[in-house]
Amino acid sequence: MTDLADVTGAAPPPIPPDAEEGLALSAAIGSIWTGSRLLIGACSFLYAAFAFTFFYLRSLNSHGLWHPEEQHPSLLIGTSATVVLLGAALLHYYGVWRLRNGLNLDWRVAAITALGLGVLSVGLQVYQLTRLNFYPGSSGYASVFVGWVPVHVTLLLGALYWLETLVARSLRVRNAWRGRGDLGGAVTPEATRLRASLDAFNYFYIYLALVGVAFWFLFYVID
Amino acid sequence: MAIDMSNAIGVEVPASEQVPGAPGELPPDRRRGFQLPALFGPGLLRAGVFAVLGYLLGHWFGNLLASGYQQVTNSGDNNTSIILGYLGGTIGWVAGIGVLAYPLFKMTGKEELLAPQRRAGTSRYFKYTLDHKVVGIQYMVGMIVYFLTAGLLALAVRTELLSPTSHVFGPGVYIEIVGEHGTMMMMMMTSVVVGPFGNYLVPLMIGAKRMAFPRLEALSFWLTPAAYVILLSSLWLGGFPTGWTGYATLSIQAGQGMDAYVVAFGVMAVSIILAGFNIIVTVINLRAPGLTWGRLPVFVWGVMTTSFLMVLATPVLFGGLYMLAMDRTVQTSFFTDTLGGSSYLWENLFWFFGHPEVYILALPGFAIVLEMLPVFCRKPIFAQKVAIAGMVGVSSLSFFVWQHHLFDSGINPDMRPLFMLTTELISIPTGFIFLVGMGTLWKARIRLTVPMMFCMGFFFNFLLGGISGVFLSDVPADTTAHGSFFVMAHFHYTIMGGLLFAFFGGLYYWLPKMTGRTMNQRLGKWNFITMFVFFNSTFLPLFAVGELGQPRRVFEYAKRLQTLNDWVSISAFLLGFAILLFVINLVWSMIIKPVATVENPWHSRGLEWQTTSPPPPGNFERIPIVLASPYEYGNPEALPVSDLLSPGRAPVAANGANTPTGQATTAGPDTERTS
Amino acid sequence: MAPDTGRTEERSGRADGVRILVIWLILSAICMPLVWFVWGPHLPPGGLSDQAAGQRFDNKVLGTVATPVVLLVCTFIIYALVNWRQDGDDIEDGPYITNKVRWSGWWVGITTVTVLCLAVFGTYELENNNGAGSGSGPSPLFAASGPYLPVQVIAQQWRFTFRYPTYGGMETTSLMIPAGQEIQFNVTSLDVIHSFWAYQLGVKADANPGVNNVAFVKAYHPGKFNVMCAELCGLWHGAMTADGQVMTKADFVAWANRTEAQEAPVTKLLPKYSTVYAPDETGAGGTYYGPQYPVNP
Amino acid sequence: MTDTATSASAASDGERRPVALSSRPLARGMAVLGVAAVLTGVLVWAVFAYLRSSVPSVDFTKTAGPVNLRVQTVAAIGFGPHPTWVSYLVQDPSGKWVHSTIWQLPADRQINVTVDEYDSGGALRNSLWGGITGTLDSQATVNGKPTSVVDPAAGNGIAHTFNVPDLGINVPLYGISSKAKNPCSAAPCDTSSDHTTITFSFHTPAGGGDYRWQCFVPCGLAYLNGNGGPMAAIGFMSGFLKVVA
Repeated sequence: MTDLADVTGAAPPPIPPDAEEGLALSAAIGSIWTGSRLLIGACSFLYAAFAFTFFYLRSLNSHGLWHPEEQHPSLLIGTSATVVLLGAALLHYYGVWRLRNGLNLDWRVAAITALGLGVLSVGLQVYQLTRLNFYPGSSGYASVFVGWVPVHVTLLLGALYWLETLVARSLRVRNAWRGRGDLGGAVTPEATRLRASLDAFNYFYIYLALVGVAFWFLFYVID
Repeated sequence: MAIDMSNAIGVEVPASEQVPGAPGELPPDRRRGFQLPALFGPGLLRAGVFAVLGYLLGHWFGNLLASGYQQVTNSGDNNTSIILGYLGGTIGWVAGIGVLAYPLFKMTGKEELLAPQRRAGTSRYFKYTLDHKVVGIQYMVGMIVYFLTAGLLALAVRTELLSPTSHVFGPGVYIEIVGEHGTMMMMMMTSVVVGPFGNYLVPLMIGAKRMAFPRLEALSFWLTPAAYVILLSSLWLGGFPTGWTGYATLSIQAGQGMDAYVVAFGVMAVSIILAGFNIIVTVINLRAPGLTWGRLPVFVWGVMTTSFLMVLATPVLFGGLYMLAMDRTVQTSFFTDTLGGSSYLWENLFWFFGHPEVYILALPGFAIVLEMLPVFCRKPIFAQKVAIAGMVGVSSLSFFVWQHHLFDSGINPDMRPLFMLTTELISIPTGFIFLVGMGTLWKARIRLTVPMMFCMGFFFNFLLGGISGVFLSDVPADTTAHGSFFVMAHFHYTIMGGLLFAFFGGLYYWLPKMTGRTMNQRLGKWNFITMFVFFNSTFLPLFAVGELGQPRRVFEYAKRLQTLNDWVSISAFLLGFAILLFVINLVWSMIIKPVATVENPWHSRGLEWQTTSPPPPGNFERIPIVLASPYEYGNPEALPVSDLLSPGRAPVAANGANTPTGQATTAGPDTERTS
Repeated sequence: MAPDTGRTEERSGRADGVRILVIWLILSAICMPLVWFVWGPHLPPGGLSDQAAGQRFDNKVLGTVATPVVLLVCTFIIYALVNWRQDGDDIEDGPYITNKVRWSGWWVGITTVTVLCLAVFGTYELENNNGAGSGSGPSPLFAASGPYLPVQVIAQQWRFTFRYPTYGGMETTSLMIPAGQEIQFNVTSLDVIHSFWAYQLGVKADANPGVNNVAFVKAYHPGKFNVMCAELCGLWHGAMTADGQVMTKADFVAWANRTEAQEAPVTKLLPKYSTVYAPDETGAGGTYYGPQYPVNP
Repeated sequence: MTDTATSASAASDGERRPVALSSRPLARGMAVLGVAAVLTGVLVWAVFAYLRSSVPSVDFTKTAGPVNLRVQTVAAIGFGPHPTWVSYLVQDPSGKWVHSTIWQLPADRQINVTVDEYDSGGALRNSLWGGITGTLDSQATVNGKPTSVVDPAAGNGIAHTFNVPDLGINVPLYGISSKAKNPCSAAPCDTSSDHTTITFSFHTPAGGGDYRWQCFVPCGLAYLNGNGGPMAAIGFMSGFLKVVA
């Protein structure tokens, strides 16, 4: 990138082809980093649209129909889905930390568990949608709830797909990298890139879990 | 989305660049078993078939889900099946073109290390490809087609308005046409610069061999034809009555044509987000060594600030469209006040996107014009930092002005002074662009080539557009102007007079780069003159029409305004001919009788001109080291822009790009080179 | 180039600058009074009401301020295109000027001051009656100075009707108002978003379902005005117009009393006057939402 | 990229070296473009022809003297792309029922309208439209009884209205009972089905012009506010009186 930024004066020697490889690698890692943060930014605006909707309709309370008392999604299922997702994200975060310490197996177990828990969280949220005691248009609250859950579930499924590709890849290269530190320690460009992707995913998963917690507050505490 | 997040892995390394079998590296996975007969291979044919199948499947599923709804039985309109059909069709389309193969393949844990076969010839332009230059050309052709379609619809609008009382189309079809025109122009043209020029030129200008996420880039293009077809198909479902703003609750009341609006805009929103995302990541990470932020061309700055708006503002629109779709299918009540919703909600969500959107449409125009000015003034860009500050300022302020669209709506009336202030503040950074433009013109050595003419046209048009905006930002003056033809004239001045003039200028400027062929300059001059004259003759009277009391989107109007309206309509038809002149020039110069360009025809210092026209597959023989700003005209001490100009290369670029003061070189094709 | 080109550049630059300045000043001196004195009094939306006159004043001020800006840019560009061209095949570089901090500073300073002045001016105008013609929501900051006549504007697809709560709640299809009295328009909609635009009165207020959007006007003298819908509301948006008339106070009272008596049989059918009308009040709805919902708009 | 340049400029001049172009047969390019242009033209023509095609207008200007207009409103049209939509129909001068709402009328003439109303009634969104205006004597006869106001909340309620804003005409059409034993199921209905008959007369203006008319009952069932679907489509619940001078 800009390592050679301060070249001044006479033209420096051209970049040799093998240095280009290094440039490409650092660019790829940088891209994954930037991309994941940007993804979080874009998703935040999407979620913000729903948070805005929540507070806007709540403050307007048109025709007194923001949230009639009796309309409640199941607190038990909602809380479970949120907690499961948060747990999965934290577990994965922990797994990545262990991976940095060279404990590849720990990460694999954590990642596969996080994948399973993520699927469970999706399942719970979808199940909750089928168990509502109100119709989608019964109130402002009902609309925001019924509208938000599929969005969260879809983004979550995207994240789970990402995690699945990481796990699948790591399992496939396990034998080839064994003895050279495996995923956590191998110094090949591909391992570096895979770790970058893993870090990026880690942030995104935690982000989704935290969004889940935030909206849990909106839906069950503030309501 | 996450789909492409980890793919920066060496997929795009051109085969020639690959260093196989670095010690300890894994052997590349070969994609065996994926070879299908040509008919079923990825391509337009398969995409078309899949799209139809996807539509039918989605439609069937929607019917299955919703046929029991009372609402569906009574109205005969099943919105669920239409929306799912369109979504299925879109997925089928991108699957057919070959987008989904890699993400699915990735799920197995394999990694595709080989670049897909490089396809030569014209056929690659009809395929899913990872070459940013091919995507750029695809975007360019697509955008021109979308623009012409929407332009024809505009002529239909003006045809109806020839008479205040008798009707060519009638009120229903007229509103459909207005909606189609507006929506197509606003949503498709969002990518009019970022799509073609952003994708094609940004890697060339930053000295990169590729974009950061080539698959997302290709996907972002291949979504646009889907959005285009879906939007047009609305006409067969009775169109949508809401115009491009899609105000609820009219949009919930509307028939099935509205579903096409929702899905098409949603698909385009995804495309916009992906395109912007890719550009930002590319600019941040793939710049060549030595390309500091200070040396980054203004065009790249402009495209990048635009991209930030695209990535951050569009999700809000997407959320709004999704809520609209939910209201229309599963019957939530986001926008229905009697059930706890509010029609204000849509106005807020839509304009929170909508106002950044109009700057998404303005900023690339600034970028193109400021990029071309130094070349044709033979001077450094004046106060480059001010220019950048202007663009960054415009884009960040644009998030805080949206309620000026709602001054009369009754939303937060006590906030109006604030939004009046922010709106007027935004003219400060916009003024920077004029400062930079005028500073660059100061004592310049102007070559009045066709692109330069479009630049000058841009400044004039955008000046009027911007000044008229001040009337709209002032609440009392806005009371009359709001919702009238005045607004309509205002944003046509900024978007058509601004963005599209810049786009046309950009085409004349960069087509030689992109195709190796040069546009006919004589036709180009006539194209500019007619376009400039008839553009102003079309839209200048509309300011008056609006202030004299003609609301927007009406099929009938006061008889006293007929003369003005007829004048406008006739000018609009002539403007149509002016644009036809461009199409003729394009087809003639690019296809029928191509004239090869000389390399670097404009004698630009820009990095994009330091390679052949069109550039080879990897853009540059090697990654360049950037040594100086591209705008160092007239500086005898300036280094060449990059180390590519070392011995062994033809001297043309060096000579033209870095002419020492006073030294004369021969000019490019701007001096009448018709053969 | 000769070694002292820098100095000559500087000097000829100064000459160019002075020339542009002079041309610009002369043009502005000619055009600004023209805009203010000749064009200004004829600017829309006219002078039928206090609010319309206020808007015309704003248009006049903004037009006069905008004139020198347009002239400056146009003068500069035309001057540049005429004087700083290079023709022929030779390409010659211009002077190496990357920035002139003083210019940039002045530019930024002047534009900022202008813009802030305009914002202050706009705010002042808004808070002082001239903005009263635009819809200000259910609880407007602006308050009528004296007794005012409330008139409700009901928009529905695709007609405006007008209700006079002080005249027995009668409803009419054309809008009559007295001159010389403050009128409070209560604008609401029965279905989608419309916008009530009384062009010559300088009134525009969106009609939103379930919202009472208030605008004020005070007409100076009798005259006709047009009412139009300014927000796309569907099929007949373009034809959604109504006639309006400002009458003398005496004429108005006579008209209102006559109409109230005439319309009494129909007025009886109307729901009680209210700032908004929900569809379930009359039972008329489209049953878009199913029977499981409390109301069926 | 080794093809010979087609450009005439000298390739030997390094400084003005043209980019090599692949030579392509001109004829083929022209043919492709020609076909593309023709296809585009046909497509554009088809789209605009489709958009132009609208409801046919029924001509009543040929008859001398007062024009007798016989109209019916039905609960469901029963055919075409929207069989469930409510609609107006009109009997053309030859006595055939036509699904059209664009009626061409002579200027400055009395028009006697008879409406056979086959739809059940209900409430009005704005009860103002219960009053009868703009007709001769501001009256209409409902099932033979002269009436000047129809209460939407009483009896069967109002099924539709015939409202011409620019002529000041408003006639509410009293509905049939929602429990009617013999409702009409498909248009055109004949008078053996349950219906109400409303007659009224109005005078067309002397000058020509197009006067829009519409219904003000939220009868676009299952559309928000009842104003979508048939209410927002010419040919069903709104149309034009084309007055020909």
